[in-house]
Amino acid sequence: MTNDRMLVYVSFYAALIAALGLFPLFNIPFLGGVPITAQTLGVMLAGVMLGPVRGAVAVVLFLFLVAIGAPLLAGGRGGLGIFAGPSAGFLIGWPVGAFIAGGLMRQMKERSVIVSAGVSAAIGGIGVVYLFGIPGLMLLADLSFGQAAFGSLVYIPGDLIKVALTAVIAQSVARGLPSALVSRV
Amino acid sequence: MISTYISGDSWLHRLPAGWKLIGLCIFTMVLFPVESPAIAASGFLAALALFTVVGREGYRRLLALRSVLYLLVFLLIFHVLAGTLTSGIVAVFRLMTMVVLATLVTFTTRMEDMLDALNPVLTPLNFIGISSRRIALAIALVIRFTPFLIALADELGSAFKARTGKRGGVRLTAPFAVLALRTADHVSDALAARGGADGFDNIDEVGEGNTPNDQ
Amino acid sequence: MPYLLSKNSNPTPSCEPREGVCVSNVSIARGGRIVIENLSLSLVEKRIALVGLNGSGKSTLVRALNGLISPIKGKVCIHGVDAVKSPKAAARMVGFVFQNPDHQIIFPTVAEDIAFGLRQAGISKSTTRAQAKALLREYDCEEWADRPISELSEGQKHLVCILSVLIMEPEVLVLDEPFSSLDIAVRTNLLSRLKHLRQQIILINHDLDVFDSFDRMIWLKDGRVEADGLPESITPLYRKHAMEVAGRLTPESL
Amino acid sequence: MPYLLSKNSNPTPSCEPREGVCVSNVSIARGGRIVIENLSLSLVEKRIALVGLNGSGKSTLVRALNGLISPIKGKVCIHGVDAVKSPKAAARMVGFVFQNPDHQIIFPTVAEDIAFGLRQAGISKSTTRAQAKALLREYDCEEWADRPISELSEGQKHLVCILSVLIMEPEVLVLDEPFSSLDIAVRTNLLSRLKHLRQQIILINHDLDVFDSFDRMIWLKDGRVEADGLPESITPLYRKHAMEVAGRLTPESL
Ligand SMILES: Nc1ncnc2c1ncn2[C@@H]1O[C@H](COP(=O)(O)OP(=O)(O)OP(=O)(O)O)[C@@H](O)[C@H]1O
Ligand SMILES: Nc1ncnc2c1ncn2[C@@H]1O[C@H](COP(=O)(O)OP(=O)(O)OP(=O)(O)O)[C@@H](O)[C@H]1O
Ligand SMILES: O=C(O)CCCC[C@@H]1SC[C@@H]2NC(=O)N[C@@H]21
Ligand SMILES: [Mg+2]
Ligand SMILES: [Mg+2]
Repeated sequence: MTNDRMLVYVSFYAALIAALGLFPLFNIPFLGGVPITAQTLGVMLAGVMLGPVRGAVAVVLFLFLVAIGAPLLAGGRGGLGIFAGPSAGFLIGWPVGAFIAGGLMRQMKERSVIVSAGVSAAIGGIGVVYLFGIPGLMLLADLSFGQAAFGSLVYIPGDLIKVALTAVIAQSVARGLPSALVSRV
Repeated sequence: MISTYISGDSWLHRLPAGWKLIGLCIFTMVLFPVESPAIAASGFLAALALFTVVGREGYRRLLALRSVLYLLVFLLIFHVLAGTLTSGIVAVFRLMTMVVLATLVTFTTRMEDMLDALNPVLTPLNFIGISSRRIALAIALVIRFTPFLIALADELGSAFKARTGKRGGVRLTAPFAVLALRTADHVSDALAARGGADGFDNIDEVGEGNTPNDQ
Repeated sequence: MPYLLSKNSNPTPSCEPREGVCVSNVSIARGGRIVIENLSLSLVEKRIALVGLNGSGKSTLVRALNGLISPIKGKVCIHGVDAVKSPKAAARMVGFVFQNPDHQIIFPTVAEDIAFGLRQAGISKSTTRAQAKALLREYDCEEWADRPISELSEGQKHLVCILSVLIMEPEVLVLDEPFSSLDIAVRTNLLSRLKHLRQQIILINHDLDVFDSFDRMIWLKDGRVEADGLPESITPLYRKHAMEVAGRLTPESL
Repeated sequence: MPYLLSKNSNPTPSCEPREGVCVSNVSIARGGRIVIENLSLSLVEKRIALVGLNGSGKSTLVRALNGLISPIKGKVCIHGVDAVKSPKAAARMVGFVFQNPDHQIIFPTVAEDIAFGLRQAGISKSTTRAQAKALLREYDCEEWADRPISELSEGQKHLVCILSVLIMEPEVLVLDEPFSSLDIAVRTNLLSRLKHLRQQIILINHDLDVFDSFDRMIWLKDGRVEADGLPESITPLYRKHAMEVAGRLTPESL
C-alpha cells in the first residue's frame, strides 16, 4: 500500500462519513443538538477497514473540514461553533473510537471477518465514543451523569444496527475486493 | 460543499476564494450570538437574495438540499416542546442561512481556487512534516468523493431498477461498499498515472519507494 | 432539415399497438438542459439500429425505454405497458446492457451477478446458479463463476454484463454499444447469436458494419431524429455527415 | 507454438538503450494468478499495435509501463528510466489513456481534469486553464470547460480522457482502446491527429483497421507474445485465430 493510495483511501472514508450525513431519513435531531446520525457508521467502517492510524486520520480529516466550515455534519451543520456544542464530546470520541476499532480488528486477525468487525465496531464505535460523549454532555449541556447516560440510551438501537451493517459490509468487501480491507492486508 | 461548481461570471465568481471563506467565517460568527428572530430572518433573506448570482440552476440545486427541512421541522418541534419557540425560530433561520451561504460559496468557487485559498492556513504543517500539498489534495478528494458517492448510490439504484423495476433498499448496502471502494482504487491509479500526490516536481528522487501496486 | 426517409413518418404514434416500443412526443432533460426534444417513434421492427454522434442523445433515449429516466413530457410504452407508470413491468420486458459495464454490475462475484435477474423472477438459488454456470460454459469461462468481478479485464466484464441480460430472455433487448470492449472472437460470436434470437433488438453502435442485416436505422442528431429508414439508405448519409464534422475539427493542427 | 516473425527476437533485451521502452523478463501477477509470464520486448518503433483476445494481458502489460503495476519479476525501462524504481519519472514520460474513462477521471469538472497534469508539472493555474480551453476549442467543445464530467455522455467523457493526456505531450503515448466509445467523426479526426504526432505511440485496439500505417504489431496470447512483426503479416494470423475461437464458442446454440 503506497502513500498515495492511502491518501485516497483516507479521503474516501472522510467523504463517506460526509455522505452519510446527507440522508435525512437516518439523521434525526435529538437531545438538544446531538442527532441520531448515520455518520457513526462511517466512523466504524473507517476504523474496521483502514486500521487504527489511518482510520483515525480519516475521521480527523472529516472533522477538520467541518471545522473550517464545510456543512457536512447531519443536517448540513458545520463551522467551529459545533465544537462548542453539546455533541462535541461525541465528536472527539469519533477518531478515538475509530482508532480502537482498527486496533481490535488487527488483534483479531485469525477470527472471521464478520465477527471481528462486529466486535471491533461495537467496542470502538459505541463504547469508546460514549466514553467521551457522556462526559461531553455533562459538561456542555449541564446534565448529571445519570441524565446524560440515560439520555444516550436513545442512540443505542441505531448504533447496534450500524454495528451489524459494519460487520456485513466488511464481510462482503473481504469477498468482493479483499485488497480494500486494509486492516487485514 | 455538497454540490460543486456552477459556471458563471458574477462578481461572486470573480471574488477570490480566500475572501469568500473569510466572509463566510465572519458571517457565521456574527450570526451566532443573534437572538432576535427579525434579525435572523433578514440574514436569511439577504443570503437568499445573494443567491441570485447563480441563477435558476442554483435555486434548482438548492432545492435538492430540502432534506435539511426535515431537520428544521424536528428542531422546531423540539423547541416548541421545550417552550423555547423564539430561540427555535432563530436557530432555524441561522441554520438555513449557513447552509445557503456555504452552498453559495461552493457553487461559485472552483475547487482548485478553494484549495489555493487554504494553502496559507496549511503551510505551517510543513514544519511538522505534513506536506500542505497532500492535505490540499486530500481535501480535494473528499470534496470529489462526497457528491460522487451519492451519485454512485443513485447509479447502483438505476442498475438495480433496470434489472428488477424495484428499488434496491438496504440490500444494496454491501454491493455499494464494494463498488465505491473499487472506485477509490481507480482514483489512486489515475492519480499515480499523473504524478501522484506530490506532482512531477521532485522527479529526480529515484527509488523513493513510492511504488503503486494493485494488491 | 431532417432527411425524411421514414416509413413511420406518423408524427404522433397513438401508442395503441400492444406490439413493440412506442415513444410519443417525448422530451427529456438532463442536468438542466433539454437533451431529447419532442421525439416520436414507433418501433416494431425486429432489428433496429440507433446511430448518432457522441452526445446526440442515444443513451438518454434508450434509458427512457425501461423507466430509468422519466421524460419531462410525453409517453413511452413497451408492448402497451407505460414505462413511467410501471417501471417494474417495463424492466421485466426490456433487457438493458449499459454502455459502461461499471454502471451495470451490482454484485461482487460473477455468478451472483448473472444469476441475479433470474433470482428476482423467483427461481431458486441452486437453479439460477446452475443456469448461470451453463451460460458461462458456452463462452468457455465457467471458472469465472466465483471470481470477483473487479478482477476481470474490461472486455470480460462487458461480456458478463451481456450474459446477465441474455439469461433473462427479455422481450426487447436494448444494447448500448455492447461490443466496444469485446475482442473480435466474442464479438463475432455474439453478433451471430443475436441474429438468431427471436426477440426485438435495439442496438446502438458506432461501428456501422454490424448493422448489415438490420431492418431499420434511426439517426439521432442533437436529440432529434435526423433520418430514419433502411440501413442501406441511412448509413451513407450519416457517414458523410460524420466525415464533414471530422474535417471541421482542429483544422489548424493538421 | 508462437509464430516467430519478430525482428526483435532477442530473448533478453539488455535495457541498455536510452531510447524507447524496454521490457525484460517480466512476470506479473494479479489477484494471485500469473497474468504475464516472462515477457521480453524492446519497443523502439514509433507506432506499435498491441492486440489479443479479452483477458490476454494487454492492459496489464501497459500498466507496468508507467509503474501502475509492479512486476513480480523482471524489469521495465522507459527511455532508460526504471519504471519500478522511479514510477513517478516513468509516469511523467508515459501518457496513459485508461480503457474505462471512469477509471481515469480524477476531478469533477472538465477543464480541471484536463489541466491537472500540467498543474502537476508545476505550471500556473491560469496558464493551464487557458491551455485546456484552447485544446477543447479545437474539438469544438470549449463550452464543456466548467461542466461536471458526470454530465457528459460516455463518448464525451472518453474524449476528455484523451485530451487530458495529449495536453501533457508525453514521450510515449499508451492508448488502451481509446476509440471504443468515440463516434466516427472524432475517431477519424483523432486517428489522423495521432498519425502526425512526433511521439511514440503504443495502441491497443480490437478493431484492426486502425493499425494501417503502423510499424509493428504484437499479438499477446495468455500473457505471452504469440506473434510479433509487421501488421500486414500479423493481422491475418490473429484474425484467423480469433475466428477459430469464435467458432468454438457455443457451438450447440448456433
Ligand atoms: N447524467 C447526465 N447529466 C446531464 N447531462 C447529461 C448526462 N448524461 C448525458 N448528458 C448530456 O446529454 C446529452 C446526450 O447524452 P447521451 O449520453 O444520451 O449521448 P449518447 O448519444 O449516448 O453519446 P455517446 O455516443 O457518447 O454515448 C449530451 O449532451 C450529454 O452531455
Ligand atoms: N484487478 C485485477 N485483479 C486480478 N486479476 C485481474 C485484474 N484485472 C485483470 N485481471 C486478469 O488478468 C488477465 C489479463 O487482464 P487484462 O486486463 O490485462 O486483459 P486485456 O488483454 O486488457 O483484456 P481486454 O481486451 O478485455 O481489455 C485476465 O485474465 C483478467 O481476468
Ligand atoms: O452531528 C453532530 O453534532 C455529532 C453527533 C454525535 C452523535 C452521537 S455519536 C454516538 C451516538 N449515536 C448516534 O446516532 N448519535 C450519537
Ligand atoms: Mg451513449
Ligand atoms: Mg484491457
